[in-house]
Amino acid sequence: MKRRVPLIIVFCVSLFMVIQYFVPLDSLERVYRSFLDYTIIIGVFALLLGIWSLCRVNYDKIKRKSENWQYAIITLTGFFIMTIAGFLSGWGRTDNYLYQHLFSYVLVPIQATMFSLLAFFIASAAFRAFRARSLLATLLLISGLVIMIRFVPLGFLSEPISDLAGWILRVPNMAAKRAIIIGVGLGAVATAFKIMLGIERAYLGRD
Amino acid sequence: MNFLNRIVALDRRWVFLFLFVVVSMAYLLRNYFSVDITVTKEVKSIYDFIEKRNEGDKLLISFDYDPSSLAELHPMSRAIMLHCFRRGIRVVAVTLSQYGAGMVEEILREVAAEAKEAYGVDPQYGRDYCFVGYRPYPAMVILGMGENFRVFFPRDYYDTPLDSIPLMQGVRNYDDVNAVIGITSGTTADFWIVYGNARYDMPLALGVTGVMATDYYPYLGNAIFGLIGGWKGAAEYEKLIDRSADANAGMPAQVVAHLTIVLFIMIGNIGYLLSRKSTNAVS
Amino acid sequence: MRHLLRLFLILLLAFVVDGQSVYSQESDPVTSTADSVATEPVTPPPASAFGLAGEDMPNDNGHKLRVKWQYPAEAVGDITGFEIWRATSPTGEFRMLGQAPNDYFEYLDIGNKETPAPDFMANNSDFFYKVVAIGKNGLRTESEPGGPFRTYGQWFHRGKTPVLVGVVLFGCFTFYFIRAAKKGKELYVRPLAGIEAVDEAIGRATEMGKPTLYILGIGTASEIATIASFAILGRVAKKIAEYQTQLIVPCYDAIVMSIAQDVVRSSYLQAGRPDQYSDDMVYFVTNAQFAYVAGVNGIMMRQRPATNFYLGYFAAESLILAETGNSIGAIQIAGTDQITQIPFFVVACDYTLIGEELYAASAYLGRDPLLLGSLKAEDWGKGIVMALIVVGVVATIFGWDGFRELIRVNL
Amino acid sequence: MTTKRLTGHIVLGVVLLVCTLSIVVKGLLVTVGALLTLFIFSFLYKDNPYYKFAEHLFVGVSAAYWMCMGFWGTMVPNLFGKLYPPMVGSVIPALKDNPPEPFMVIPLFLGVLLLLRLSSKAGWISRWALAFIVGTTAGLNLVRYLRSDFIAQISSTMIPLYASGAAGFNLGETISNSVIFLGVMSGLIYFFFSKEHKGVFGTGARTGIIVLMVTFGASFGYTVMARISLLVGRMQFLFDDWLGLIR
Repeated sequence: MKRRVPLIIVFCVSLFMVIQYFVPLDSLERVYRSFLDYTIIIGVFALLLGIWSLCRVNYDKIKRKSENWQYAIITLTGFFIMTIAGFLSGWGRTDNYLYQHLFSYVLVPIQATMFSLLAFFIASAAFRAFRARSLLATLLLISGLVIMIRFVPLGFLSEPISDLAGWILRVPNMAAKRAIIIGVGLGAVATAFKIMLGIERAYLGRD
Repeated sequence: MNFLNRIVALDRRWVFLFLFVVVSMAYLLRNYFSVDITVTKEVKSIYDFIEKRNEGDKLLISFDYDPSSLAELHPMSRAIMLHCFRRGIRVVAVTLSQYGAGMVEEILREVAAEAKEAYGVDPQYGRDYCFVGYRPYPAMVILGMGENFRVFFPRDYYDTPLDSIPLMQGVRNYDDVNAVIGITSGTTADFWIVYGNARYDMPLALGVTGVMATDYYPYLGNAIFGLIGGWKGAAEYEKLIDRSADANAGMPAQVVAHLTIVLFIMIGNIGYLLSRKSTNAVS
Repeated sequence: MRHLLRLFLILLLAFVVDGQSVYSQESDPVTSTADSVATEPVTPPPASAFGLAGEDMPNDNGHKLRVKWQYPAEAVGDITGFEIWRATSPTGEFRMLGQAPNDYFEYLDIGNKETPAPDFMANNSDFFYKVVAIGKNGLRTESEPGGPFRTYGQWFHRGKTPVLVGVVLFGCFTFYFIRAAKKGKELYVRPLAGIEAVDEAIGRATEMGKPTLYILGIGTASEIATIASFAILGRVAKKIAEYQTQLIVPCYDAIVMSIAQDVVRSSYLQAGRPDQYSDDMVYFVTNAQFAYVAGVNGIMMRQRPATNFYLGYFAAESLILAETGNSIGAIQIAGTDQITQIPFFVVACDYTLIGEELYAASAYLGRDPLLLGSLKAEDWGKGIVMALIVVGVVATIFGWDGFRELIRVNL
Repeated sequence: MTTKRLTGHIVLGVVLLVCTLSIVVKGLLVTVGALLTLFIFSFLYKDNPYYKFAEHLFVGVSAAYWMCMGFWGTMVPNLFGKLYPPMVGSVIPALKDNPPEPFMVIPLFLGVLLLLRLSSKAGWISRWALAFIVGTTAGLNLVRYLRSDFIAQISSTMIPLYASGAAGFNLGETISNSVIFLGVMSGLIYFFFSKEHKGVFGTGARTGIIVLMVTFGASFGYTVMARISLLVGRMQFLFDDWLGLIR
């Protein structure tokens, strides 16, 4: 019961999803769309589990006074204020001052700044890893440099470099990406098969 | 030896600091810089394509991005449309991005005004450009437009029947526009290639974000005739139409940042090679 | 298990046979031409549209119909375009569907599939059409109602045949090699550096007395990469339980968190240390990409893991994570099927599983013959792909384009 | 140590001064946004209380944000609205008169099963809901990958190795096509799992990894531009919107 029922569910649902792809029947399509809807709704229920986990972990931190417990208070305060803000305007509306401004002046700037940290990390990663240690590392280094140098005005060299960069992007780049995509495609199909047939069931736990 | 080792294992925070200072200086002093931009073939071919058209020819431009990618894609949208208006090419605009419609309407009006100010042309809605709006399911819309634009867009954004718009009279599908330019920030670019070009074989060019660009280079020459990638592409286009704007303003920072990174890579490698030599000598 | 396999095979077979029988039935598209009486063109134009014909569109459930008509070429200049109207009976109420320009003589009627919609089009039923020519002088000339044109629903989407062939073929390979593996046939797999490093990496964390961080990426449970990552997490967690070190699994998605908790819990059970598991190891951070990254960065800086795993679906945050992990000196093993992020992992991590290698990792770690068998099937798949490409290239050199058409998917 | 501390105090003092000024001139909100921006940037130097503050705030607020989005955007219209349409009449009037859809109790039921996970005894039932999700995924992906990525990539690799255009034999194109062909083939060879990388096969795999590395370098190099754009975007916010240095 504990193990078999989930496996049967997986098999039936996935078989249905495969069949509906080939059979253009309205009834199947309707079920297909409802299935997708269901997964989204279940996802929201799962979010409650996530929230529960978030609150518990942070509450535990505060209770146990573990390291940096003060910051757990900030997380929980932020969470509850935003939640209240989300329900402040009444049924189905979030257009109040608090919610909108928390979004625009807290979420947006932090998010954009976190994202922009990438500019620094891409520089430090390049500095550290682009070293001519081996043939492969050297190839990585050279092709990276060729692409980056396109930006730097180099006079008469600019044109051949930009041509070479274009060729790298158009030819080897395409070949490698295709090989990866074909491999990923096969691997994904194999994994899907394994899940469908219950060979791969790590996701169900093992007890 | 000691010095070399220190360079090889330089604390990354020096890289961060240097980059920060250099980029902020370049940004603040952007007006005192002029960057010589090398125009690439993939951008030039779009420019040439538009340049070779006759007045009155038509382009379909699809703005498939939402406000979150606005900063990266608006500059190229502006540049292309300015070019079209200057040359008297008619523009049919569409968006396949859910949050794109308001933004596209705005940029169309802005660019029309800019073209009037800059080139003395006066693009009129309905005659020189029109905007048919947004429909969901990009793949289906792209397929449907290959049959007839009216399948998904019987009326334009302002609810006027397409046949009442002078520009759209006699424009059935991709056969009646000279090319399609998709300015996109997501998978819609793939849809344009797979469902648009592969199926209906219309000339297609793409404008994409910098991260996406490498994925679309492989299609150059077969599925797409031109490609504009991120700010650099937009700056090139601005240079081609001889009108420096947003993308060019960011270029000093870009060039300096690239130069910094390249420099650091060089220093790191020189240090690495020299230090390896000296360890070899010792051993 | 065997029964399950057999059942599946039978179902697949039945399905193929069924699909094909239907396939042959509807191979000739049903076309019926209405013998509509063409009223003589009134002078002055517009002239009446005539010769209405309807054609069912294939590969759907009968909600699409292509309507065609003719119009005298010399009169086309006098009209601005056509309107297309539809009704369920010749005398019934006609509804305007859309317009076509004056030099366009067909219209694809895509009806709505749901009943309450006004443009609903029932499948397997008859429809009547009317075309109205709109004169430049404002005169409207209606054609006689044409019809009945019937929409047919199909049971199999013919354009998808290559996909079906692919699925069946690949399924057969998988069965075959899994059976072979079960019978005890030794299957060789080449070593993967990233996999071989797993033991060493966990061992290092144990020696240093530091935790191991496992990131499942920012995919939902519906990404294949995430599912592959669960399988690896199971193996890793078991080793960690055996070595008795600490494991941290901060999650981005709540469903992923739920599944990961199950996986880790049962790994600890398998290792014989169920008491050491607690839900605090696998917890939810937040559902926003960069907030998650900020949180994980904090975990790295404060808990100082000695080993980081990044396996699953990753987007732009890949490099932020990998660089922060590198700055604390952790051994990093990464793997993703997201092509755009692989370069960043390759540059910033010690080991990277590229694309397909991520999916294969669980088979490598578990050495389960069933899973190894499917790797062999993948290789055969690749072999066939390579053969197809070679044949295709030869075919194009000789200008035989039919071969490419053969494997084309028409949606 | 003391000089470091002194520098710290000076930096803090300057920031505080600028903030006070900016609150007066530009208002509180922009200043908050700018401060949070600086807090995050401070992580580049090292982990510190300011970053910790911003990080924890961000985690809490974003979790609540997504919860509200999930509730108002999915739960209400897609579940409640379908089970009992009048419930959402005030929000989405169009839904009010739709007939209720009794089948929507299925996701409700599965969702509740999932919540049972919180109970230690009935927790195992929650796997039914997880199985439903995983099953949908597996089935969907089985065909999805074959369809979109796979077959299209194969057919577009079928290019003539010998290229000729209007001007006759085209050497450049021929070389490019051959490189593509060899690149794809050797890349695929690299991914073979059950064959030892030895002999001809080994050469193929080695070529494959070379092509992969060139590609990775190129992708990395190209992305620099996009990332710098993000940084310039933040500078725009800090210098123009907040400090108003330029305009």
